[in-house]
Order: sequence, then C-alpha cells, then structure tokens
Amino acid sequence: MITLEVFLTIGALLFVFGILAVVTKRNAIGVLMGVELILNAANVNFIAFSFFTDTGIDGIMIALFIFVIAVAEAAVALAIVLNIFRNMQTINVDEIDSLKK
Amino acid sequence: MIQAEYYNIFVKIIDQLAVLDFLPPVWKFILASVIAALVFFHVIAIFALVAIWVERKVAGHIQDRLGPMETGWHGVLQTLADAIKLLIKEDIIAGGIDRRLFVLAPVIVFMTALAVFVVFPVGENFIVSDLNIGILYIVAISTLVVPGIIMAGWSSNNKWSLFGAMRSAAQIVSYEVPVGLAIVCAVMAAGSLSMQTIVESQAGGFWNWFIFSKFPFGFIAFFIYFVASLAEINRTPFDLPEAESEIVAGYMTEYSGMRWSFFFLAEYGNMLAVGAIATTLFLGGWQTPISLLSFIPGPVWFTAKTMFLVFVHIWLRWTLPRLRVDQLMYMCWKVLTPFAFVSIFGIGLWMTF
Amino acid sequence: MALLYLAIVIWLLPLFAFVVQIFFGNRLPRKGDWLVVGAMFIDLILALIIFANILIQYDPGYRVTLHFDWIVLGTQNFPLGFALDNVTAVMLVVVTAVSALVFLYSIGYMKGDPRYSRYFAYLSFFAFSMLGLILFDNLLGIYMCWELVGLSSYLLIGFWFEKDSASNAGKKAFITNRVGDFGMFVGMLIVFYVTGTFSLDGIEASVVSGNFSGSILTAAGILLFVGAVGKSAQFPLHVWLPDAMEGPTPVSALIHAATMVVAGVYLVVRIFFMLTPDSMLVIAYIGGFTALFAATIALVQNDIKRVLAYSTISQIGYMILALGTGAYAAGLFHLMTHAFFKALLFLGSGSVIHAVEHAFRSGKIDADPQDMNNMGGLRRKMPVTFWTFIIATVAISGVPFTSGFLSKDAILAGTLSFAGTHPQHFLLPFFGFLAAGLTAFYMFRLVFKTFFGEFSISKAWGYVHESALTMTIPLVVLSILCFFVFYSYSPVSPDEGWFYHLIEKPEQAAVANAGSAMLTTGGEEGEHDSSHSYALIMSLIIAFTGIIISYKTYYSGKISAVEWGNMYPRLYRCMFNKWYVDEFYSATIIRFTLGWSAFCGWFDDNIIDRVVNRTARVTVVISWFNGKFDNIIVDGLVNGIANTTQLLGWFTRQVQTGKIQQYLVGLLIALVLIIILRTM
Amino acid sequence: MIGKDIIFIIFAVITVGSAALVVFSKKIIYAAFSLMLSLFGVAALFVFLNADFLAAVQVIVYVGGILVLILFGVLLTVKISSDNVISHLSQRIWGSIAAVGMFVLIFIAITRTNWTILDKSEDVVYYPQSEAIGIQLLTNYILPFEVASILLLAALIGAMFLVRPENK
Repeated sequence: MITLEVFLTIGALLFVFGILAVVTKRNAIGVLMGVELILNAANVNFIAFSFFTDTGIDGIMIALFIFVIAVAEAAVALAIVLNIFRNMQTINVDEIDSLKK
Repeated sequence: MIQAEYYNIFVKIIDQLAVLDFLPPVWKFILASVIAALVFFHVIAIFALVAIWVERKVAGHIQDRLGPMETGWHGVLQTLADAIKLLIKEDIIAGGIDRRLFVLAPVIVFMTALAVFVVFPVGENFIVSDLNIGILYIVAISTLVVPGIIMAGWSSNNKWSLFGAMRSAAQIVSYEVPVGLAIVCAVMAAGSLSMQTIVESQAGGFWNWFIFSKFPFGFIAFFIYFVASLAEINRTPFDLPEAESEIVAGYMTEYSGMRWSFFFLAEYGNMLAVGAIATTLFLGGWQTPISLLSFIPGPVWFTAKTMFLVFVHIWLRWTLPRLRVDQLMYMCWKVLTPFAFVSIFGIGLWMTF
Repeated sequence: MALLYLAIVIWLLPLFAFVVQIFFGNRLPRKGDWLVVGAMFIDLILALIIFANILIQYDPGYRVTLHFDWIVLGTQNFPLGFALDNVTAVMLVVVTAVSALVFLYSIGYMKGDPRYSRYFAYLSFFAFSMLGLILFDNLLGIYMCWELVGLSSYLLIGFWFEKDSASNAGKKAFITNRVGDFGMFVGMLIVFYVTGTFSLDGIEASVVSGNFSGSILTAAGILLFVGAVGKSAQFPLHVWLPDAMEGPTPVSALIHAATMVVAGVYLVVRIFFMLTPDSMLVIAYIGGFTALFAATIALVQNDIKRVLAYSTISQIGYMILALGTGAYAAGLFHLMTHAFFKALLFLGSGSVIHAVEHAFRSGKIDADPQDMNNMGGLRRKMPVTFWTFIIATVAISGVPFTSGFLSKDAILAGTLSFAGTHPQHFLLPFFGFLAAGLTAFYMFRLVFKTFFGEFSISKAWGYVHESALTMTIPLVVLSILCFFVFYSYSPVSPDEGWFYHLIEKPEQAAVANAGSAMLTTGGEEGEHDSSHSYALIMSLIIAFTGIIISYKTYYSGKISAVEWGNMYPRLYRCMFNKWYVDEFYSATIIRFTLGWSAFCGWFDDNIIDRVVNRTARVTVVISWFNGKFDNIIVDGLVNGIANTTQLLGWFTRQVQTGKIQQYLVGLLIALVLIIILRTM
Repeated sequence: MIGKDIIFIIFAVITVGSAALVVFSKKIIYAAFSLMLSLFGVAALFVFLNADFLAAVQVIVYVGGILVLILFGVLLTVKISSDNVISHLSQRIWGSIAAVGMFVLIFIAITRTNWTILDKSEDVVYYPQSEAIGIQLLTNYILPFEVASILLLAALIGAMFLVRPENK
C-alpha cells in the first residue's frame, strides 16, 4: 500500500487542488492557500523520491529549502495583500484588474 | 511501525499481558496509545484539581487571608465541588456563533496540552515514546494551540473574544522565538533532540545540570525559557489575552460549563508541561542532585522538580502585576531574544573549546 | 602549552576591556580608566609569569604552537595559529610593560579630557591588536592585526580631531601606511601563490625544501619588507611619523616609539628565515640610510617631540640595519632596550610639555609649549623628570653601563664585522657610526636646551611644577630599566646575558641555498672576533665626541650653533626642512595626481563636450531631412497599417481582462493541450 | 502489515480531503482551518517516509508560522460575516477542466513510468535524520543555506516595508 505511486498520486491531488484554489478563489488569501498546497505537493514528491529511490538525503534538503521559500513567500504575499486591502478596500481578485490598463 | 523501535512503556506492559496475545502488534500498539492518553488525561485532571486548591490557598496566604475553608478540611474538596458544578451546568451556545468551530476549538486546545506528554521522560524507564526528535515534537505540537485559540476567538462572534485571540496568538507566536532559542541552548549542550538523551547527559550530580554546568549561559537560557514559557501559556504577569479588566475573559468569554473547563484544564496541563520541559532541559530531569540521594527513584525527583516550578508559577501570579502590550513585546524582542542569542553563542563557544 | 593559553588570555584581556569600555565606559566609575589600566597590569603580570618560565627553561629552541581551522572554503583551508617562542615572550613583556606604564601615565596626562573614556578604549584596542600581531604565527593573522594596529594608530593620532593638523596627520599616517601595506599584501599573495599557505612554518618548509627560492623569494621578501618600511617609518615612507606627534604624548610614547613602529622590525624578524642575500642587502641599506638620514634632521629641529620622532626613525633604522647585516639578536636586543628608553624619553617630554603648557596657560602666554626655544632651566622645578630624562639620554647616546650601550654596540660590531667580510659594503658601518655620533649630539642638545640655562619666559616660571605621581612613577620604573644589569652581567658585552642565550638566529635556508659565501659569516659570529673590541672603542669615542660638542655648543656656548648654520646655509636649510621629502612628495606625487585630475577635467570640458556638441548639431540637420521623409512617406504607410492593427487589436483586446486567474486558466489549458499534442 | 496501511489511508484521506475542502468551502475561515488539517496530514505522511524531523519542521513552519499568518490576514481583511468566496461559474468550469486535465496527465505519467525503487522490505532500519541534515546543511548545502538566510532577511524587510503606515 505504501508505495511511491501512491505518494505521487497524493502529491498530484494536492497539486491539482492547489491549482483549483488558485484559479477559482475570489479572495486573495484563498489564492495564497492554493499556493501553499502546491508547495506541499512538491514537498511530498521530493520526500517520496528521497525515500524510495537512491537519491539519499537530497530530497529532504530541498524540502527544507522549500519551507524557507514558503515562509518568505507567505510573509511577502500577506504584506502585499494587506497593502492592497488598504489601498483598494478589497482583496477580491475579480476587482483587482489594474493589469488591464 | 516506526515507533516499534522506540522504547514504549505502555507497549511493554501490554506485551507482557498473556490475555491479550490474540491481538496483532499494531492493535496492541493502538491499545497502548489509548491507555497512555487516558492516563495522562487523568494526570492533568487530578493535577488541576490539586493545583487549583493549592493556588487558592497560596493566593490566600500571600494576601494574608485563609482562602477556601468551608468544603472539607481546609477546603480541600472545594475544587471537586466546583468541578461537579461545571460538569452539570447548562451547555450554552449563544446565537450568531459559528457552531462547528466553537465546538472544535476547546478540543484542539486541550489536545495540544495532552499530546506533549508523550515524550516526557518521567523516569529512567518511564516514557511513553522516546522520539529521536523529542523536543522538536514538543515545539511542533505546542504551536498547534494558536489556530485553536484563533478558532475560539473568531467563532465566538464577539469582539472581546477576537481581541483576546489576536493578542494571545501574537503573544504566543512572538514568545516562541525566545523559547525556541533557549531550547536550542539545551539541545546544543546535550547534542541531541531526544528528551531521554538530554536527561542522561546531565547525569552525575546537580553541577552537571545545564542550569549550572554551562554557567552562566545555562542559567541565562533557563531563565529565558522560564519567563518566555510563562508568556506562552498566558500566565501572570503575561496574562493579557484574558485580562478581565480590559477585555472580559479574552477568547474564553463566550464559553461556559464543560467547554470552558477544557480550556481551564488545558491551562493547568500547560503549566505542568512547561514545568516538566524546564525540568528536563535544565534541571536534570529525573536525575538525583547528589549521588547520596540516589535511593529515591527518578519519577519522584522529576515530579518534585516539576511541582517546584509550578509552585513558582503560582507564586509569581500573586506577586507581579500585569504587563502592558508594548512592554510585553519589548521584553520579548529586545530583552529575551538578544540574551538568548548571547547564551547560544556562549554555549557554542563552550562546546567548541 | 599552558603558557600559550596564558598568552592567548593576555591577548584577549584588552579586547574584553575595550568592549566593556567602548559601550559602558562613560557609565563606569572614574570613566573606566581603572578597568583598562587594571587589565593591562594583569597582562603585565601574566607576561612576566610566561617570561619567568622561559627563563627557567632557558632553552633557545623553545617553541609551542596552536593551530586551528579558521575558514574552510571548499577544499581551500585557511588555518590560523598562535606560536610562543622566546622572541614572542620577550616581545610580550616589552609590549605589556611599556603599555602598562604608559596607561598609568595616561591617567594623569589625559585628566579632564572630554573623551577620556574613549581614549582608554582605543588604547586597550591598540594593545589587543599589537599583542595579536606578536602572537600569530601566520602571515594572514599578522596582516589582520597589522591593519588593526594601523587603525588604532589612526584613531589615536587623530584623537583630538578638532585640530586640523591632528586629523590631517591621522590621514597621512593611514595613507602612507597603506602604500607599505599594499607592498606587504602583494608579498603575501606571492607567498601564497608559491607555497599555498600563509603559515610561517609552512613557508619555512617550502623555503628549506627549495621549492620557494630564487628571484621570486627575493621579491616576496622585499615586498613584505615594504610593509615594514611603512609601519616602521623607514625612508622613504617615514614622513608620517613626525606628523603623528599631533596625537597625545603617551600615544607617541607607546605607539610611535616603543611598540607599533617596531612591528616592522618584528615582521622582518619573523620572516628572517626566508630572506635571500639580495633582500638582506636592500634591508641593510634602507636601514642604515634611514638611521643617518633621520639623525641629520633631528639635529636642527626645535619641536621637542619632533626631535624624538626623528630619533625614533633613526633608531629603528639601526634595528633594520642590524637585521639586514645578519646581526639578528643585536637588532632584536636594540628593539627591546630602545622600547624602554624611548618610551621614557617620550613620557619625560610629555611631562615637560604638560608642565610648560600648564605654565603658559596659567600665565596667559601664547607660545608653543613644544618648542625647545621656549624652555630652559627646568631641572630645578622638575627633578624627577630631569633625572629620568638624563638616564634615558645617556642610554640612547650609548654611554657605558646603560642598556643602550650594550645594544648599539652590538649592532655596530655586527655591521663592522659584516663590512670586514664584505669590504665593498663599507658604507654600512659608516652610516652606523656617524648616526651614533649625531644621536649623542642631538640628544644632549635637547637636554641642554630644555633642562639647563634659564627659562625663556620668566613670567610663567612660577607656574612650572613637577607632574603628578601617576606620571612620575612610570618615569622612574622605566629609568631603572635603562641600566645594563637587567640584560647582561657584563657592562661591555651582551654576550653574557640571558638574551643572547635565548635568542637564536634562525636557519637561513635561502642564503644557504644561494650557494654564496656572502652574508653567511656576518653578524653574530663576527661579534666574537676583534671587530667587537674595535666597535666598542670607536663607538665610545664617537659618543663622547658627540656629547662634548653638544656641551660646548649648547651649554658652555664655546661654539655657536648659529655660526655653524651660517657657515653651511644650504645644508642647514636642507636639514631643517627635513631634506624636503614632504615637499618632494607634494611636488611629485600629489602634484601629479592633482594635475592629472585637472587635465581630465579640462579634457572633459573642452574636448569631449565639443565633440558632443558638434555631433548634436549634425544630428539636428540630419533629423530635419529625416522628419520630412517621415511625415510624407512613412506616415502614410504607417497610418494604413495602424488602422488595420487597431481593428485587429479591438478583437484581441477582449481577451485581456486584467484578471490573473483567467490568464492562469488559459495557460494551464494550453499546457495540457501542448502535452497531449506532443505525446500523441 | 494491515494496521500500518489503515493508519496511512486515514491520514492520506485526511490530507486530500481537507485539501478539497480548502477549495470548495464557502467561508474563507473554513478554508484556512481545512488547510491546517491538510498541512498536518502532510506532516503525518512525512513520518511514513522516515522524515520525522521534517514532519516536526512542517508542523512548526506551516501550522505555527504560515497558517497563523494566513489567519491573521483573514481576520484583518474580512468581516466576520464574510461573503461568498467562490468566483464566477465560467471561471470555475474552465478551471476545473484545466485541473482535471493536469491531474489526468500527471496520473498517466505516474503509472506509465518505470520507477527504479530501492528495496523496501518490512524491516527497514530507521535512523535519526537530524544529524545528517545538520551535516549536509553545513557542508554541501552551505551556499543554499546562506542564500536562504539572506532571502528570509530580504523577505522580512520587504514585508515590513510593505505594511508600514503611509503617513510618516
């Protein structure tokens, strides 16, 4: 039961749900949650490979660095969200379309 | 299972019961886990019963009065009476409350308080599971309390609750930094994350305890851990999240009866846990202070040291006034954290040379 | 090994004092001077313990080391290490003793200064850097401490930075040193390139094995010596030292006489094993020339501290000369004796300046308290200062029964025997002996002008008084150390003493490998032969000649100095103006730099701007034609295309909603389609 | 060993199920708490992969750090009675098509690839990893380690710069 394919499938599911959250949430924080799910999917894959194949401890090291990046990303993203909220009084991504101009 | 490699006292006891031989090992393991959980639940509950009475009596005597005297001899049954009252009280869930989260929150908060007991080395052979990441596990589990508190505060649909939850979360998250750094000091000194190894590396007399052996850095680390852990479990003088005079009772405002008593139990469980962690990391755990006293078994020492620290908690509560929010943050970031770095540096130098 | 750990404690104690002092100095009682001075005295006691152990062991080959990895970059490892041998132990005692006494003296001298606590912090920092310089047995470590020493020197020279002259002097010292340090750095890089290590042991191993030899070794040796030239103020980089006298006098005594400036000598001692015959010759000539050159300048200066500064340059020249001619122990010996009597001279002059300045201030007289013409007759008011000063003067002049006689005599004997084996280098002993005579002359000139005769401004005479106890105690202690008994049983030869037994000349593999007989018989061995007695007699004659001429000129007035000056006006002016070295630098290097930048500015203003303007004009004309072409032909074409594009754009614009999520969905669907199409 | 599989399946279902809840829940706060459960499940999955150190770090960093940040973000920006957070129907349909397409592709790739797998018999020796991780961090990964610390510092300063009050 505990095989590489199962873990990869779990990773794929997490990834897909992350993608779905990113593209369907109207709330910027919801989008951020989707991003976290995607990063976790990557982590699951890295560690599964590290455990089941002969790549040694490298997968775990990369996962550690992904943690760091996730923290940095979350901090900056939330700061941006708060800034947007302050400037536009909304964090609804549908209404944030300055990119159009 | 992975845990099979680790020494587990409950698994060992169940293994020796011939009646249960028909069970496959995994089920034995699960059974042992359930028993362990029940045991520690009762440890917390009974401790809370006693500690509340002690706290009232100590408070009374510190304030030059007697405290509870009516129920039983010197009021010993007072807490029991209170507990029974709480159990049979009506379960109130006010309107406009997010019911699901409201119910879930006390469970999560209490669970975190209970789950840390898994790795406490009560005695030389008395530990539920000596995880090789023991102390990291404690840190990880105790972070889970923050979402629980936010859940409670948010679901109450009450601005005092929300303020209390935000304050509490900010306080716990901030003070995790000095706590973590102080723990790192002990981990560096022991060279291991495992609780049992940390205790064993302090063997051979009280001068080998980390509080004394890496003088003064060990003492600084202990002091930082003690102060910061007070803040992490919201005890006086850091009890801003439930400051009655400012924001009613913080995130617990809307709770009553059983659910409220879960928060209360969690608080006393945390006191016990924090005392036990400090004992393990800095006071030598179950080690005897001098070899002359080694006939006294380890669990007794462990309990005695933990209880002493709990007594200090109670003592401080009735001695010190509450801090302001800005003083709280100043204390954390400008006092405790720099000194924790200093002591990490010092212990690092000590270990290198 | 325990001794080495003790030495490291000695090294770190001033650092501790510095850190406490710089952060909390102003809040401590007495502004923390007791902390720094106390740390230094503990250092002195520890250094004496080490020294006593060395003396008990009495082993010339004594050496303990401690190595540890400092930086590991991939496969390249940069270790650091400390070493304790006899030279180090002696240097430790010299540095801590002079430092401790100067620190004590500073309490009195700096009393009431607004930056009193910072001054002590800097002093402590200097002591830390200097001790590190002594202890490291690794060029990298030495270089680091070398720069730290330079930094603390800069801070202390410019300590009274409100004065323009002081801050300029600090900058000058720093920049001049940088020239030397650059040479040293290049030398280190050469060493590292060839041997792959900075450790002195490692370098020695590759010199001995012959891997590191020939002209590149000579080049490395000379370049490292260039660093020493800068730090030890040798010609031609000596110009910063006289200016550095703008700093407080104790600083001059400690840093610019006794310790830091001899760091260069110490560096030469440390790299002695890798010097080739050619580099030794360069060193010898530079040292000898500097000794004479600085002495001539000192003859005619009127500022008391400047005379001492040039005397310092001259004496360091002696040490360098000794090392260059192979008289290794003699050079080091002179370093030690000189440290004590020169520190004493400076502290004595500080005491004099302090008293005179006080008198001038009290008497409301606007005169330079450092000018010897404004002094005179001070021996009656300042007996302690006077007698200690006399002892030091006698020592530096090379009068028998003093330490200076022992060491200077050893150097002169070394040069003489060197010239004996190599007659073509007869100039070296000539430099030495002439400078010795001049030294005696100008030192006694200083004493006569300062302490004898009558005080020039009688109005202020009443205010002159002896300095405080914290200032006079160091003077007395240092003056005791000027006698020969501390160094040798015999008043005429240092051979008997512990010093010559403990300090052993290192093997010079490069000299041996060169296969040349040159230099191998110079120096130490020569001192046992007849040249020693020649040198003894000659130096005695020369010293006393100098003293007598000085006496006749400045005390009894039988010879008029003014007349002498008028007899050779050109020579006098040259000497008075320090041989115009500063002027030469400003006329050449500084002028060239300024001129070059002025030229660059002019070039920019006139040539480049003109070219640019012309180009602009041409462009304007061309663009006029271009514009016509554009308006008529191109625009017609473009407008046609633009209208079409606008129409197309209106269609495609409907896709751009500005919503990232929609873009993302489009991207994903496209990705899926591409993968499907590629794998089908 | 069937018991281990049961526990594994429970955690896998918790992980994936709460990830689905993150996507489909109407209230953003529910999504946040579902995310917590999902992240916790991932940590549990790490334990099955002999990465217990990483599991603890996952809980500390994600639940104790990022999730609390997200919760703060939610509390600071959304009113307690929050509105619908799901976007337009067309966006949902196209998004679902893309996501399902991605999943099908990845799944085909997973099943078709012939993985070279180490032999994982039942008695695998589990050894503590924290020491190995520490050694790796200070030897082979020293440069990424330093770069990561600089990245964190930059992110910290950047975040503080972004949320500082406008008026001086």
